[in-house]
This record gives sequence, structure tokens and C-alpha cells, in this order.
Amino acid sequence: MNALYVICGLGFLALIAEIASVKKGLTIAIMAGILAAATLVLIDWNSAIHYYNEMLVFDNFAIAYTALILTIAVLWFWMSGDYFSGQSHQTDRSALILFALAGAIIMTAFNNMAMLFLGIEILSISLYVLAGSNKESLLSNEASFKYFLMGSFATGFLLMGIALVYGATGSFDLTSIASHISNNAAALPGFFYGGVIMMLVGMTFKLSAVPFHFWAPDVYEGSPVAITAFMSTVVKIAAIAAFYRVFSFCFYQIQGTWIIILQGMTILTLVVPNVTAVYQGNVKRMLAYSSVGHVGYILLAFIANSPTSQGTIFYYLTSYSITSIAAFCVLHEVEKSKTSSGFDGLYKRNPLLAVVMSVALLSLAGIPPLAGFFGKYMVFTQALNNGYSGTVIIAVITSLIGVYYYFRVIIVMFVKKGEETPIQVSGSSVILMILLLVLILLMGVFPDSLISLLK
Amino acid sequence: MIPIDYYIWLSAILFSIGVLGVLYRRNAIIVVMCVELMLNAVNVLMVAFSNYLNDPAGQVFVFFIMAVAAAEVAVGLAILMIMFRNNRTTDINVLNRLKW
Amino acid sequence: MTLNAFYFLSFLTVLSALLVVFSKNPVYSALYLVITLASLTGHYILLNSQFLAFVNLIVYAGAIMVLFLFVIMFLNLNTDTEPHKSTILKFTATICAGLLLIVLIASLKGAEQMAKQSGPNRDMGSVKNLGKVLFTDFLLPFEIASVLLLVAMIGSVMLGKPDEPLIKKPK
Amino acid sequence: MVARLKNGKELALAASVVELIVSLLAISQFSNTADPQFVVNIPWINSLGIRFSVAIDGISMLLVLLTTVLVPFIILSSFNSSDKRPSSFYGLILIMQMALVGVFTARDGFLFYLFWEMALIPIYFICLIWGEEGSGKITLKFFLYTLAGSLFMLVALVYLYLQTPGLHTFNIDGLYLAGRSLPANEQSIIFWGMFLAFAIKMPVFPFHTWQPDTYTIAPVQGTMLLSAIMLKMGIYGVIRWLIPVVPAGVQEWGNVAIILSVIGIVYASCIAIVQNDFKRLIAYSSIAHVGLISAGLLTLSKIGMQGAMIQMLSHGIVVFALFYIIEIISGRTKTRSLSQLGGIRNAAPVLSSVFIVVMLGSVALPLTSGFVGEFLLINSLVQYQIAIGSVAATTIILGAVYMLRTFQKAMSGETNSITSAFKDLTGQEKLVLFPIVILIIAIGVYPAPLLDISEAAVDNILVIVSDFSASVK
Amino acid sequence: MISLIPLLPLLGFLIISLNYTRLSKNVSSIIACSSVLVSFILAVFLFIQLTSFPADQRSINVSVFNWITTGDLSVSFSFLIDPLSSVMLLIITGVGFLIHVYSIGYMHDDAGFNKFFSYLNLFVFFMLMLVMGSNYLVMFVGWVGVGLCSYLLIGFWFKNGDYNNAANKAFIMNRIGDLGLLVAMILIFMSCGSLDYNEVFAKVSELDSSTITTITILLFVGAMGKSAQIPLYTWLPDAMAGPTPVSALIHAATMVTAGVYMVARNNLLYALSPAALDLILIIGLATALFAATIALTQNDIKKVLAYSTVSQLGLMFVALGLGAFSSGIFHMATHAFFKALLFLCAGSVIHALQGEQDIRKMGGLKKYLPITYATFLIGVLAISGIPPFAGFFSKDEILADAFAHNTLVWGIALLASLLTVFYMFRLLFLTFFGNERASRDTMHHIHESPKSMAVPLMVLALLSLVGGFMNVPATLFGSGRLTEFLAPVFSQSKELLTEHPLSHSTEYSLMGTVIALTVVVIGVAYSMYVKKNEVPVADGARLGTLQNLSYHKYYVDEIYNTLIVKPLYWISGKFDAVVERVAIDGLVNVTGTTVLDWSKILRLLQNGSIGFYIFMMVIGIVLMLSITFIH
Repeated sequence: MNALYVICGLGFLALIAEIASVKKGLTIAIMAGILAAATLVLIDWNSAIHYYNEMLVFDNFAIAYTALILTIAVLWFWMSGDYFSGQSHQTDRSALILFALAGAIIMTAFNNMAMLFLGIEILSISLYVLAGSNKESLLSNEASFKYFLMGSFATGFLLMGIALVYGATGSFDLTSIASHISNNAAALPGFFYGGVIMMLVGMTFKLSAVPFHFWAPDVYEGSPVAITAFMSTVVKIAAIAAFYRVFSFCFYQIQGTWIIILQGMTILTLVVPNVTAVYQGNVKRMLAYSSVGHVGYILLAFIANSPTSQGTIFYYLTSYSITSIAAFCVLHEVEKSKTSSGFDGLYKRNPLLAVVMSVALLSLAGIPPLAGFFGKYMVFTQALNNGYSGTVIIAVITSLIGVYYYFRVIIVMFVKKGEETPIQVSGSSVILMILLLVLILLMGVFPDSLISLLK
Repeated sequence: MIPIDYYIWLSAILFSIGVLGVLYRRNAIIVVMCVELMLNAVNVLMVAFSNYLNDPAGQVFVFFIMAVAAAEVAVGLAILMIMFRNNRTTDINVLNRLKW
Repeated sequence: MTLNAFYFLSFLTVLSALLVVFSKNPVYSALYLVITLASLTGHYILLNSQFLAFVNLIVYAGAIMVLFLFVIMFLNLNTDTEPHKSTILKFTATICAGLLLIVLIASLKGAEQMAKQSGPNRDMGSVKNLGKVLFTDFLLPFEIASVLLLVAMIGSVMLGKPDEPLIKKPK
Repeated sequence: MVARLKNGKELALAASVVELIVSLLAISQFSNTADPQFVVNIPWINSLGIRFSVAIDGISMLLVLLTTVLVPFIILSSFNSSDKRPSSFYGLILIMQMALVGVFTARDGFLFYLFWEMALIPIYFICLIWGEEGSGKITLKFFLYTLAGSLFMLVALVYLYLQTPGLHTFNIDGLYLAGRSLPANEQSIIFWGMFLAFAIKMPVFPFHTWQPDTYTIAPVQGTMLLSAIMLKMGIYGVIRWLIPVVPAGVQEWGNVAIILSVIGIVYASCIAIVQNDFKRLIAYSSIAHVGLISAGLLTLSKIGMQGAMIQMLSHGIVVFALFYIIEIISGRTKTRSLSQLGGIRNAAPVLSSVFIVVMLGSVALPLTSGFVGEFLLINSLVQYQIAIGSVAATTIILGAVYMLRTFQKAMSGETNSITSAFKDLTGQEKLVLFPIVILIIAIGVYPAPLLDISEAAVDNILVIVSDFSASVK
Repeated sequence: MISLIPLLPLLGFLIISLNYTRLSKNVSSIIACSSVLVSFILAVFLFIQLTSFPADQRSINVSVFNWITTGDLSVSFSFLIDPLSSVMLLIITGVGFLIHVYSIGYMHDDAGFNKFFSYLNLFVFFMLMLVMGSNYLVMFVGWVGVGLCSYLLIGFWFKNGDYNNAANKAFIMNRIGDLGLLVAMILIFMSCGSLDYNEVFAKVSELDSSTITTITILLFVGAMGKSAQIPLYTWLPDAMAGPTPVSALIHAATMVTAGVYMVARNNLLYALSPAALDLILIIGLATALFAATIALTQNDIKKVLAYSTVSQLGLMFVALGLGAFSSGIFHMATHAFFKALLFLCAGSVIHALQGEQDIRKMGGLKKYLPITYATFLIGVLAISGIPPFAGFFSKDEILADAFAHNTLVWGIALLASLLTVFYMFRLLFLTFFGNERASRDTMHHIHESPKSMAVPLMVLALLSLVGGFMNVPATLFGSGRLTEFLAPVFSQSKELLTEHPLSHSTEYSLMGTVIALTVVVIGVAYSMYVKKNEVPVADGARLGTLQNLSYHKYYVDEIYNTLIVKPLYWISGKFDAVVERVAIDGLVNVTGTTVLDWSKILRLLQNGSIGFYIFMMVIGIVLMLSITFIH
């Protein structure tokens, strides 16, 4: 909760900075503030405090996800410093990002449908704007509008679901809903299940699970790289946290009604984006598809007995996010260099970028001993343990397909001849990339600490 | 007293009309309006339930929905303006530079 | 009596909603939407939620619709600028929405066996009552909603305001 | 046993020599019993039942020895390579060595898998970055193909892991027990899951098509690593992680695997006969040799297993030398096409003599290293089934056919414009090749010490299998 | 001491090959010759030692080290000296030494002089391993090793493509034989649990006859390859590509007789398998006759001798097939003398004519090369079986055995040996008699061979003259010393095989018949090639059908080429081009391209149109709701 205050406060501060014209060092101040918020949230570990009439519950789940979101946010700010500095609307952008973070934190900690709804909307509305923040770019514009239109369409379904669930259970409070379900398991009206499915639609839209993923590749491609990175990391974490809260904490008892749908969606989410990504020439768009594909693995862990998969999902998200940040960091640097050949022969132009990108891609592909491997490994174990052998085989095949498209980028970087002009990378980016590299390796070599955290 | 399922049907019909509109029209503004229709379908259902359950929380929720709707419309129309500025049209199908 | 009113209002709502969708002229669509909203206000009154009814009228029909109309006027949209959709698309759209409706109706059953919670409470929809709930139970969402509106404001301004020059041109 | 150094070739050479010395020290302290020795067993990922558990028994010892002996030579062999190799190249080789040693010593299923994959990464990059034109597509195919196999192995391992009682464990003994307690049909599924990985790595017909292309385009050090050491991972996997884990599966399907391997012998030999690319030819010959090893191994006889062990060493050494000779020849003539070569024997008698010895090792002439293994393997196969054994034994004819053809085309005859200015071996090349030649003959003449090392460990595995069959009956 | 016998040539090989650029020709020839000579002396000592033992104890077993030990397989590197191997040792080292000495002169001007001697030494080493090994595996070492040396020496002049082909052919055909031997060995190990001769022979009587037959036939396949029997004989004539001393040593005196040795070594097994013996007999007869008919029309001096060798080897196998193992060994020994002599003489002729090998371009060399002529004549007489030359005794023994067994066998064997007489005299007459057909230039340079060549010729001639006396049969008032000496080796099989003793009178009449016929044939040859001065027609001229067949070696090479070699290449090519690239790799690639194709299709879903996206979403929602509804 304190973290939420700090983040919102930072948001206002950023707005005031506009008026006070204190733009220099704003990003660093924000990073420091986020770090402080992260510390504040971690202090409450194991306390599970309920705030404001059960509106928010900062249990360990929420704390872990909030801390993760904040950590990734710090890394993100570090990476995308030049998305702010020297750009127009610097403070507006910072404030929007911060409020989006606030929305994300709400999404991890809500205990009331109202908070869920507001959290999602704060996050979404900020992102609609941020996706279009590159106003001259037609693509950014298009991405923004697509995201907005489809997002609000999906919101309609989410709301419809909330309304129906409310009608059936008489409450917006997750705890009461859950207890109502367990008390009246037999007497729930039919429309309640309809409501649950509609909520499923609304939430899986945010997750970008197939068939509600169509926005994702387009929006990711069109948005500025920094925002794409933000969407595929922070937003994804928040969406999954919210999804987990609703469907594992609240609707777990009626799993029978939605699990089969989710299984179907899982398989589709594994297959469709991974297969589609194979034919992509654009690294950013490829990463977008891959990001959608990774949701499939998380969903696989989720459908395989969600209460025990907390640790798995958290680890997967952590490794995925850190790796993605690394990948986007390189992408950002490459796009900044404004050379036509993109990733071609990157190894010759800047070995560090190529190595970091390779490690990131290897991790995303799930090659040991990197972070991504353990994520996938635990997902597979989880699923196998719960009898999802067939789905695991599909997941194995899709991750092979994944290797194919990730490695095409690697090949291009190392083998293809491109421009020879070296790419200059600023010192802070170098430090960041090395830090991320170390993190990816460390998480791969010593995964135990993170796994046991949420066991 | 009007049975609750009437309201559910009404809401369902209204919601479907909203969806129909989103699918049917290509004019972005109308599409946004149709989304508003969907939200209103939810509103009416929410109020009905609230009344039926004798619980004011439902009605309070409707306030939030309205607030969000207003915010969405504001932002959406702003985006739409930029889009019109860039494309000179509000046809949503013109927006397909991002694909494949 | 109330049932008749309900039928009438429902008829009006659905008809005007359909007209929103099918009107060629965006201005008409917007106006039909106003009618829809107005009839929904009627529903709210029927449902004994007077405050909400007025808020609905003011916020939706008043504020939001004006915004829509303003944009439509501003962009000078009319029947001529209206993009055309092919018949097949229209047909499939109708089929799709119809299917959705059927499925919705089919799955939203079970309300008839729900017991009414207790007699209508005259005060339930009153300003006082709602205010109490809003400022006690739903205080945090209320505050958060302000953040939401702030976000929308910043966003709209940011999108609407022209970019300041990135680097000041040297003289 | 683990080294990661990244500073230039001399340092890399030094590191690998140090490893060689360490492994020689290890072998001097090694007692020829079945027990795993030099055990390191520390907890690693507790929550998943994974321990960092490595140890060396006779089987591992031989392969560790092979790795540590060959890597210095491989590094040395690159020293006068025409294009300079940066230090990252050597770094990758050393990482590869670490992973290989890890594979051969791991006593934890997960650790095994981890090292298994880790070995793949450096070799992939070695082949990709320093490979010939068009390496991208081919190495990707290689990577995907082998990864596909190993992912199925991972699934099989995890499945076994989930069968272990209580808090699951990846410990080798736990997995052995878990595997053996499975019903026969499940064992068969596990068998295929794991055998696929091993078969692709070895590679066994018909899973071999990645191999000739990859060998051909890879830089020669990559080819050496791949063929001389890495394919032993597959064979080792069969010995350590297949036969004792799912004995029923092996009994059920071993026959099919043997037949595939034997088909591979004849098939690959035939293809080798018509190859014109020197490297590709040796690649196919490698498939043939490995087919014999895997077939002999799966007869589950002691002779077969011991033959496989000794043949692994021999094949590693011989194939290393062959590829090095190819590298020397193609480095000087800029071609690997046999039809363009010829008459090298006139100009380079030392090279051709060395080639003769290596060739003899390859065609398994008695008193060369190849013979001992091949004799034992064919022996086990004939005992298994005379028909299969006889078909497998045609390798001694077909091997002679393609190797002699190669020798004739490359070495004999009149010199031509390409080979007339051929220089004989330099001192550094001799430094690599002479020890190898001595090894080839030494192992052929006196293989007993090597056979003794693995004897007890092989027994151990066979006892597990026979106990299992006894318990079933 | 016993280990020294093979070790010395090996040392010789190592010293020469490791220093082959440094050693002068003299030094290396001295090292090579002396190593073999010392071996020979040692062998003689050994022989004397052996004869001093009582007959049933003439066997020395020496184990050097444990070679391969794993499981129940235990093979040591060990040597067995018994009468059989002792005789072989003497032949190998003795004839080997002579040929070494001869080579000093013959190869004197060759650039690969040192290499040649190192190979020769290596060959002697392997040949000694072959005959001395006390188990099958050590024999196999020698067996394959001599094949290798044969390969190296046939392809000695490696610049010539044909020579290389010949070398490859020899090696590969030998490999086919090796395969048989290898499988036989494994079967022996399977059924007897050991590879040691003594242990195997002790157990062999317990085995069922079908196993023994399989084993023996497979062993014989090995012998076919090594000893150039039908159908694996075609490499031997081609092997004449090697230097002539090689032909003498390897392809006449020693290596090719390894098959004979091996069958004799396994006499017990063969005695237990009449079927295998019959097979050997048939193959031997067929080879003897077949090769002899080919030799009739050949014009290359070495080719004639080569076919003659094949034919004589066939004759040896006839003896073995008849169960007359000692006769076979006896003929092998005498054949080693006279065939080595003939080859060396031929080498001398070739040397004198600067490499000319075609007998159509020789003639009248009698007066230019008197020593060569004389020794050659002795050789021819020996091979023709003119008493008292060596060949007479050995051949006669075989013919007698054949007659005792079956008249038809005798008839064919006799025919073959008469043909031998004819072509050998044809060779003699065409080379040394008649007109001088060589070019003037060649004749100008003609010279008798140097001493180093002449002395071995004379020694061998002497041996061919008197060699037969080591085993003069009782019929001719001898004591059959060789047979007696070898008896312990064959004692067990002797008991198993029934003998058909011939009366002395029958034997006398047989001898008489043979000698008479031989003289007639010589007369025919003399009239044709000396009186009428016939010279074989030039290549390409029309020949009679039979002549044509014989001249073209019955087209066997061509038949093999069409039936085996070409199909092998064809199928290999198809494997490579079709099965590998199209089928297997194609399948692999198709899995890849299928994903790509699907990717192309699936990305069309992402068509950029919001309307379409929402359509898909709605369809998804409808599906989801209906699934729940159905639930």
C-alpha cells in the first residue's frame, strides 16, 4: 500500500516537475523513488495487510508481484532513459508510466472487482496514450487506436462478467464471492457461469491469449520500443497477477466450467503465435509474437493445478521479464543507431549487443543453463505432474519452433553481412546490459532462491 | 415488480446490439459509440441487480463505470483526432499498416 | 403499469440502439444514442435509482454525447464520408451478433429461480445512501477513480497538445 | 575439472593441458572398481530435488580421458589455421570441454541434461561463426534437430523424476529405481523418448541427416569436437541413462534399434563410397562406425559394451586425426574435392604415412586401435544374431572400399597443378599427429589397461539389467 | 627366443621406416636382410630343437602378453611353435631372406628403395605372426597384416593409377575373405568359449556338425580370399603390378599359401566336416583347371606365372580337400621354391629388358642370360613334375591321393597339371628360344643380372632341384620325412578320415602315365613354339572362341564389374542422391517447411483489420459460451 502511495506521489511529483521545470534528473529521481517503493513493499513481507475495507490485500503474492513489477520498472526506466529525456512531454510520459505502474500494483493486490476494474483501466488508458506517444508516426498512431478500440471492447465483456457475477453472488468482494461459491455451490444460477466466462474473456484479452491476442503483435510493433518493452513485461506481469487472483483465488472451486476453455486457449496460445512468428522478418514483431507465445507456457502452468503453480509462474515471469528487458534493450540501441541493416552483422558492429541479444534469445528459447530454461522446465514438470502429457508435447514442439525463430536472429547477427559502422552504446546502457546478463545467468545457475520464495 | 430476467434479456440484447455495431460499422466514432452501448447494457444490468439484491454497491459500481467510460471516451476521441489528422479518415479498416 | 412502462422503455431502447447502428449519418447515430441513454434513464427510474438516473442523463447524454457530437461536427462527418462495408461483411456481422445474442440468452438463464432479497427499499437509490456507501466502503476506488480521470486528462492533453520542438534551434 | 578461460590461444592450451594433467592424476588414483569415485555431491536446487552430483566410474573415466586428451590437441590444431581465431573461439572450446566432462560425470539426471544442452551451445556458435558459407541454415538444422531429441529426453527424465517416491529426486539411483518400476509399455515410451535424443546425437540412421552437412561446414575444430567427443555423449547416454533405466524398454525395442544401427552401417558406408567431398566422406564413415557401436552396445552383452567403450576412444582419436589431415590438405590446396586432389604422396611422404596409419585405424586393421573395438562389437553382434552380425561385419569390407578409394584419390597418382607445391607436415602439425598415431597403435597393441578401467563399471550396469530380468521372471 | 623371430623383422621395419630419409640404401638393405637372416637362423635352431623332441611333444607355446581380456573373452598375444608352423617359418624366413637379397639388386635404382625394404620387413613380420600365432586372433593379425603389406607393395609405384586399382582390388577381395574368417572366429569363440587353438581343438568334437560346417566354410571363405581361389582369385593376376620380388615373395611363395596353412591348421575341424572338405576339393579343382586354361594364352610373363600360381594353389586345396594335409603342405613348400625361382627369373628377364614383360617381345634370350635361363629351366622342370625335381614328388603325391579318392578328381587334376606343363614350356620357349623379338635398342642394353640377384636364383634353383627329397614317398624308397615330421599336427584328423592306400604297382603306373603324358605335352609345346616358331598374335587380333575366352580370362573381371562393382556404386549413388537427400533429409526438411507453410497461413489471420480481429474475438466468445452452455 505504501508503495502505491509512493508511486502515485511520484506521479504527481512528475506533473509538478513540469510546472517547476525541473526536468533534469527526473528519471533518476523516479528510479530512486521506485526503488524506495520496492523496499517499502518488501518490508511487509508475510504480513498480509488488508486495506480500506478489503479493497486491497497485500499478501505475499501481491508483495512478490509488486516487488517484481517495481524491479522491472527500475530496469525499464534505466533502459529507456532517452524515451523521456530530451523528448517532448517528458513529464507527461513519466507521470503516465507511473500511474500505469500504480494500476499494475492495484492489479496485483485488489480484493474487489471495483479495484480490479479500475486498476485495469488506469493501466490500459495510460497505455493507450503511451502507445500513441510517438505522434508523428502513423504506426504508433495505429497501434494506439487499435489497442484502444479492442481494449475498450474487451472491457465491455469484463464488465458484463463482473455484473453477472455480482448478480449471482451479491458482492464485489473476492473473499465474499469465494465463500458464496463454496456455500452455494449447487444453487448458483446459470448466468453466473456465463459471467465467469465473460470475465475470462476480458482478462485473457489483457493477457493476449489466443483468440484475443490479435491486438498484441500489431500494438507491440507499432508502439515505441520502450513502450513495447513496458507492455511485454510490466503489463504482462500485472495482467497475469490479476488473472491469477481472480481465477485461482476466487473461481478455483468452479474450475470445471472454465478449465476446459482455458486448456483450449492454452494450446492455441502455444501454437498460433509461435508458428506465426516463424515467418517474421521484423525483430520487434517477432518479439511480440514470442511474448504472446510465452503466455501460453504460463497458462500451461496455470491450468496444471493453479494453487501449486504460483512459484512456477512467478519464476517464469521473472525470468521472462528480465530476459525481455535485455532483448528490448538491445533492440532499443539498434533502433537508436538508425542504420538500415538492423541486426545484420551486429556481432561485427558491437559484440556486446550481439552477445547480450544472443543470451537473451537463448534464454527466451529455453536453453540451459539460462533463466528461461528453468522457467520452461518447471512449467513442463508442473504440467506433467498433473497429467498434461499431451499438452507438454505440444509445448515442447512449440518451443522448438521458438528456437527456430530466435536463432534466425542470432544467425543474422553473427553471420549476415551488414553495415560495418560500429554502434556506440552509452556507458549506463553497457552497465545495464551486463547487469541483465549476469541476472539471466544467475537465475539460471541458482534458481532455487526464487523458486522457494513463493512455494 | 419486473422480473430480473427481463432486465438480463434487455441487457443481453443491448449488449449484442453494441457488439453488432462494432462489427457492422467502419466509422471509428460510431464504433466507439457502440462500445458505449455495451457499457450501458452493463450499467442497466448492474442497476437491476443492485435493486434486486437491495445492495447499493452495484449502483456505486455504475458510477465507476461511468467515470471510466468518460475517461475512455476522452482519450479515445483524442486518439481518434490524431488518427484523423494523419489519415483524413475515420475508417477503421484503413488502419492496416501493422499486419502479418 | 410498471411492466407496460418497462416494455415501452425497452422497445424504445432497443429500437434507438438499433438505429444507432444502422443510421447512415453519424450525427443521427449520436442522436439516437442520446435517445437510448434517455430511455435507459427511464429504466433507472423504474428501478428506483433516481440519483443514478440523473447522473446518467447528465454525464452520458450531457457530457459524453456532447463530446461525440463535437468530434463529429469537428471532423465534419456525414453520410457522404461514411465508409461502405460490403454486404457479406454486414451479413456476417449480423449473424455473429445474432449468434452472440442467442448464446448470451441461452447461458444467462437461472435468474428466474433467484429469490428476491427483500422488498424494494425506497431509500436504497437515494443520494444519501449512495454517498454513504461511496465514501465508506468504496472510498479507495473513489480516490483511485480520481487518478484514473487524471490519467485520462494527462493523456488527452498530451495527445492533443502539439509537440514542443525537441532541440531549440540555434540562432 | 572445470575451467573457463578466455584469454587467447596459449592460455586455452595451457588450461586444457592442465585439465589433461588433472585427469591423468585422477586416473593414477583411480581404482578399477565399479564404484563411482571422486564424488562431489552438494545440494543445488533443493526445492526441485536437484543436486550437483558428479563422480567418475570406469565408463566416465575413459570418456573424461578422451575429452581431456583430445581437447589440447584440438586447440593445438588450430594454431596455424589460415584464418586467425579470436580468443572467444577458445573460450567456447573450453566451455564445451567443461560441459562434456560434466555430461560424462553427472550423476544427477537434471545435471546430465543441463550439461548435455550446455555442450550444444558453444559448438553451435563455433560452427555458426567460424563455419563456412551457408553455416546459418545448416547449423540451425543441426541445433533444432538435436534439441528436439534432447527435449524429448527432458520430458522422459521429468516423467521418471515424477515417479520417484516422496520428495522427488533426480539422483541417478533414484531414477534407475523409478524407471525399472514402471510397467513395460511405459518403459517403452521412455525408451523412445530418450533413445531419440541419443540416436540423434550419435547419430543413428535415420536420424543422421544433420550430421554430414554440419561436419562439412563446421570449422575443423568444431568438426573434431562434434565427431571425436560430442557424439560419444549419445553413446554414453545409452550406457548410463538408457540401459539401466528402462531395461524392459531396451529389451522390447533394442532389436529395432540394433537393426536401425546396422542398416546405418551399410547405408552410410555405401554413401561414403560415392562422396567426393573429403569431409563429407569421413562424416558418413563416422555414421557407419557409430552405428556399429550402438548396435553392439544394445546387445547388452559385456563384450559389446566393452567393445563400445574401447571403440569410442578409438573412433575419437582416429576421426580427430582424419579431420586434422583433411584440414591440412584443404588448407594447402584450398579444396576438399577428392577429384581435384591426387599425388600428395609424392610431395608429402610423412603426411601420407600418417594418413595410412590413421586410415588403417579407421578400417580396423589389427594392431590398430580400431580393431579391438570392432572385433568385440562384431563379436557381440554375431552372438546376438548371426545374420545381423554378418551384415554389420560387412563394415570391414565397405570401410576398406571407401577408405582405400579416398587414399587413392587424394594421395596416390601423379601430382597435379593443385598438389604439386604441397608442403609436408610442419613441426607443429607433427606435434599433433605423431602422438595420435602412437596412440592409435598403442591402443591397438595393448588395450588391456583401458579395458580394465571400464570393466567393473560395465559389469555394474549389466548386473542391473540382469537383476531386472530376473525379477521380472 | 621365439618372440625374437617376428620381432626382428618388425625392428627392421621400424628402424628403416622411421629413418627412411636418413639411411643409405646399403645400410637399410643390410638391416632388412640381416633381420630376416637372423630370424631364419633362429627358425633353423627352433626346427632342430623341435626335431629333438619326441613326436608327441613337438609343440612350444609362448605367451607374450595379455592382449584383449574382457568378460569371458580372453586373448593373449602368444605364439605356438609346432612342426607345421616350424616348416612355415623356415619357408618364410628362408625364401624371404633370398628374396630380400635379390631385391637389393632388383630395386637398386628405385627411389623408394628404403620404403620397399621396410615394407618387406613388415610383411615378413606379419607373415610370421600369421603362422606363429597360437590363437585365431593372432593369426588374424598376421592374416590382415600381410594383406596390408600386399596392398602397400602392389601399389608400390603409386603414381600409376592401374597399380593403385590393383592394390585396392587385392585389399578389398582380401577383406571379403577376412570377413569370413572374422565371423568364423566369432562362431568358434561362441561355441568353444576360446580362441586358442589347443583349447578349441580340445572342445571341437563336442560340437554339432552343422556348426562345424558353418565355421569351416567361413574359414575357407577366408582362405579363398587370401589364396586366390574361385571366386576371389581375380586380384592375384592384377597384383603383378607390384615389383617382381614382391610377386615372388608374397604372391607366390608365402602370403597366398596362408589359406593352405590355415586350412591345414584347422585340419581337425575340416576332418569333422566332410561337406566342407568336398567344397574345398571342388573349389580347388575348379580353380586349378580354370586358371590353367587362362594361363595358356596370356602374354605377360608375370601374368602367366600368376595364373600358374592360382592353379597350383588350387592343386594344394585339392590335396587339402582330399584330407591329405601333409601333401598339401609339401606341395606348398616345393611350390614356394620353384615359383619364387620362376618369378625371380622372370624378374631377372624383366630387369635385363628394362621392364619389358610381354613375351611376344622376348625370345632368344638363352644366350644373353645364361644363368637366368638355366635356373628358369630348372623351375619349369620342377613345376612340370619331371623327376627328380621338387615338383615331381609333391605333385605326384597329390595325384596319387586324388586317384585313390576318385578317378574323376584325378583326371581333372592331371589335366590341370598337363596344361601347366604346356603353358610353362610355352613361356620358356617363347622367352628364351627362337628369334630375338625385342627391339634393337633393348637388346643393346641387355645384360645378365648382378650377383645379388643371381645368387638367390641359384640357391632357389638348387632347392627346386632337391627340395622334393625332403619327402620322398615310401614307394620311391624314401621315408616321407616331412610327412612324418608333420604327423603330430594331423594325427587327430588322420584318425577321423578314412585312407585309401594304393598299392605300389598302381602308384608306379600312375607315375609312369603322368611322366609320359608330360613328355608328350612338352613335345607338343616344343613343336609349336620352337619348331614352328609360333608367336602369339598381337592384341586385338581375331582369336578362336575358346582362345578368346581364355585370353580375356573368361571375362570374369568384367562380370564382377557388372554384377557387383557397378551395382554397388549405382545403389550408393542412389542412396546418396535419392534416399538420403530426398527421402530422409527431405522428410526432415518437410517438417521444417511445414511449419513455415503454416506460418505463412497463420500470419494471414493477422491481417491488420480491427474489424476482422473483433470478428475473431466474437467468434471465440461465442464458442466459449456455447461450450459452457453445453456443459
